[in-house]
Amino acid sequence: MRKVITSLEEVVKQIQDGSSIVVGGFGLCGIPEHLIMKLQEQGTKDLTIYSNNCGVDEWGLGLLLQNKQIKKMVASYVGENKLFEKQFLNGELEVELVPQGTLAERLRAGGAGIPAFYTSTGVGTEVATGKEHKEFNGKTFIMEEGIVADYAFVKAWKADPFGNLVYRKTARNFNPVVATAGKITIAEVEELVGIGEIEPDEIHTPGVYVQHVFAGKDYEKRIERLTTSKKA
Amino acid sequence: MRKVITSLEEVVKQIQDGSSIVVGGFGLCGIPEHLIMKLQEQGTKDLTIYSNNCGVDEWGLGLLLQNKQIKKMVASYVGENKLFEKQFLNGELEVELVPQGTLAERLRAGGAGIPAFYTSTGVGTEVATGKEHKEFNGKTFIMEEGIVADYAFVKAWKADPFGNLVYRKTARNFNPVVATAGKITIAEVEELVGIGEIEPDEIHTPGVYVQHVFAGKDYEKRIERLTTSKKA
Amino acid sequence: MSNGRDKILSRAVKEIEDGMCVNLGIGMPTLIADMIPADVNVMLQSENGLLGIGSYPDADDVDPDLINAGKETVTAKSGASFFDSAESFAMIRGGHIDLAILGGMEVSESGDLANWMIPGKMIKGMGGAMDLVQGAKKIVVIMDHVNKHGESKVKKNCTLPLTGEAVVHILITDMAVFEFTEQGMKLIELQDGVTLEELRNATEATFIVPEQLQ
Amino acid sequence: MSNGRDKILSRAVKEIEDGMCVNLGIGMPTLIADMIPADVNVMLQSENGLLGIGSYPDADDVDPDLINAGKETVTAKSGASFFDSAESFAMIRGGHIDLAILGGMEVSESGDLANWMIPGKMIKGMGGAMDLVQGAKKIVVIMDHVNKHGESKVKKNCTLPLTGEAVVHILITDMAVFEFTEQGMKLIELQDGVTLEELRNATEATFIVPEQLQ
Repeated sequence: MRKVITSLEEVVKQIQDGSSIVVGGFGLCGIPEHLIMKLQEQGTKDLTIYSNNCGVDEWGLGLLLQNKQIKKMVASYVGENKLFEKQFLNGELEVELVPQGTLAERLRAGGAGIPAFYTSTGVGTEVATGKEHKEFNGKTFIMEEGIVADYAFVKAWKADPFGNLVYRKTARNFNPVVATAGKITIAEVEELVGIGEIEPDEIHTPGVYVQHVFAGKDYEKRIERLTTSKKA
Repeated sequence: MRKVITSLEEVVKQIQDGSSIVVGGFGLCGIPEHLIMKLQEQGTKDLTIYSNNCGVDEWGLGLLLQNKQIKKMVASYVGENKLFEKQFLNGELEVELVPQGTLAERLRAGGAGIPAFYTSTGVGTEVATGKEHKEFNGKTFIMEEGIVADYAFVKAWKADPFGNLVYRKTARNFNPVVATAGKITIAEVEELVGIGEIEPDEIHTPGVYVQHVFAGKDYEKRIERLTTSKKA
Repeated sequence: MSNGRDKILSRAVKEIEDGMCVNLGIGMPTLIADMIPADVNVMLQSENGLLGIGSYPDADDVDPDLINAGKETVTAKSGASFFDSAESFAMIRGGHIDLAILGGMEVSESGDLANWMIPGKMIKGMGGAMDLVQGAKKIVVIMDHVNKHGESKVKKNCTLPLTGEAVVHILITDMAVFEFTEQGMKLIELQDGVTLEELRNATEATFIVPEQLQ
Repeated sequence: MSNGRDKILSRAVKEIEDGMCVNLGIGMPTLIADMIPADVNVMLQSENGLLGIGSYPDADDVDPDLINAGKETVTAKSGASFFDSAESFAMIRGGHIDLAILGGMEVSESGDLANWMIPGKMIKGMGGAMDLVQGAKKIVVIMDHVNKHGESKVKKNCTLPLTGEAVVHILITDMAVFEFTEQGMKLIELQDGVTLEELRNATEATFIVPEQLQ
């Protein structure tokens, strides 16, 4: 159980061109900053990325767009990113838009050994095109398939050396389901604590899902929309 | 948001003959003792019960068997209960045996608005009889349907007045998925704390799933197989 | 238009009842949060994993780990819970959210909603809107009655790609409030100062007018 | 038979490697836990919601809220986690458990396993066995080679209702160890004191014998 790594280098360098990667985060909240930057540095190409968003032009997954490393993006919302539009219109980037709840459930299903499930989300819309339709109790549903990727990039708050993870506030978001959906899951965390220091009832992601744990330093945690109360 | 009830009477008396109820617990661990006893006292009949087990002869769901209140039992393992066998052989009790993981997932699916999903569990066995088979990536899976019941009986450790729940150790088991799968979910707990007293990152079941909260007293927590270390 | 927006929001907030769990869509619906009366106790859900959104934080309390679905920094109120995205949409898809109030681009007389995409414009994605319209117990759409060219956004059929088919329960515009029933789209209120004739002229959709509003 | 059981368990424990997450079935497999060498660090999973089963508790530390899948009171070791049943089987079904060691009633030469039901006897249910045999990365079955009537439990075809079809990777009995390969069931070890002829006489199934064991 040698899961703790002191450099991302050794693990990220194993990621081949053409790999698929599921990435945690919602907007810029709870994104695996260091893993993304290391992947940008390494320049791995033709990636298929599954993530709710695609960062902004200069941060998060936007860094991989900038570097033209992404071949296909599967996301629910990509409206914050001008580069995205440009590459899509140029035909440099394939895009699959998936409703947010369906994306979350497809990741959970993939991680849980469920190849497909039915949902009413998207019925009667473009999303349903080409998908199997089925009725249950008089209502129509479409079939959606589970996602399993070569790698999962996860950001957590705390980890122990077994890879048990705890997330903080809404930085949890997609990370727990992403952690289950990678053949190799790499978690970067703000704090590495000793084994047994996380209360077993309070663990969000059991270490069984995690292959590598890295304690990152100097998290930027950029804020997309700083909004404060308007005091009189 | 008047979820806290000081007596189970008022809620349990609304449960009609012929209702379906999902019940948390694994063996006798984490079972909703007071809800079961109140239902026994009330004598509601022709119930369809979904629960991993059916208690033992004198405790847990076994009390409802004793009273001949159960028409149909859906469970994964019922080997601890002699009454069960007797009623089944007499034709007094319908039984549907469901693999444990499929039962857990069917409850989660029902609670999550997923009418059906595919699993390889049970393929090639009696469990697959009459079910839709489908191939994904060359492997065969069967379709299993979500479960939603009229009522859910849940046992938790702590609750706040909004119905946020925290479970303790392996008494968690089926309770969180059961909580999502009832049209009306009743949680009985060992301790009711003030709103805001449970750390938001440590809540296992968000209160949105819970309609009624009851603080029970004098939990028996019977042990099925007392096993201790053999010291020299 | 600001007056129109106020009318819409003031009416929309009346849909929120004590004890509800509510999802407010990004944009105009988010503004409703501040208008909820103090004695109406609700839990606002944010699909990125928060039930119990609080007010915006003071400048000193901004936390990058605590945002809403519109990516704005927020706070969590007492009794709030955090959870992952799969759990969040289990709540939504599973029918555990009482009410969702969403913005609209077009609504059809059969209750179809289009609010995520304009062909030819920049692709953005549907986010959680398609899940919300299928899952929440009640769907209220708020939007201007006509577009900037004066054309009705309340259509016989939507011309834009749909978010959901026959999903809207209540439509609130700056001119009127409609309910979608088995008989069809039904006028239930005219906004202050709007006549039935004005409404008819501004509406492409066919709608039922109950006796007391004729 | 106690000697046979020891042989089975001693051989089975060798399947457990450092760093594995392992599920030990109810009954005989549970006994393996105590035999794992101290330098082999594993996390034992219990399908009722615990990863990291510890030893049995001292009498003073018994906790009714902490049991294993066999409903025995246990403890949790350092680094353990608790979770709900859906999460537990997500781990199992999703292929995150490295190894499951299960008891068997019958194993066929194509790797079918029957271990949950004897027609005509009391119904008990399959518990988590059907999920485990489909989900865990490696399935090891341990059982006596013959039943109390001396009949082979290693069959051409199972006669009892199946738990899973072609799911067994390794079969360990008191007479031999078999591996299930694409070519068929293959003998990989004879237990001490067992001859190939004795094994053949006690086995209904057809199996491949590699050169070095002939």
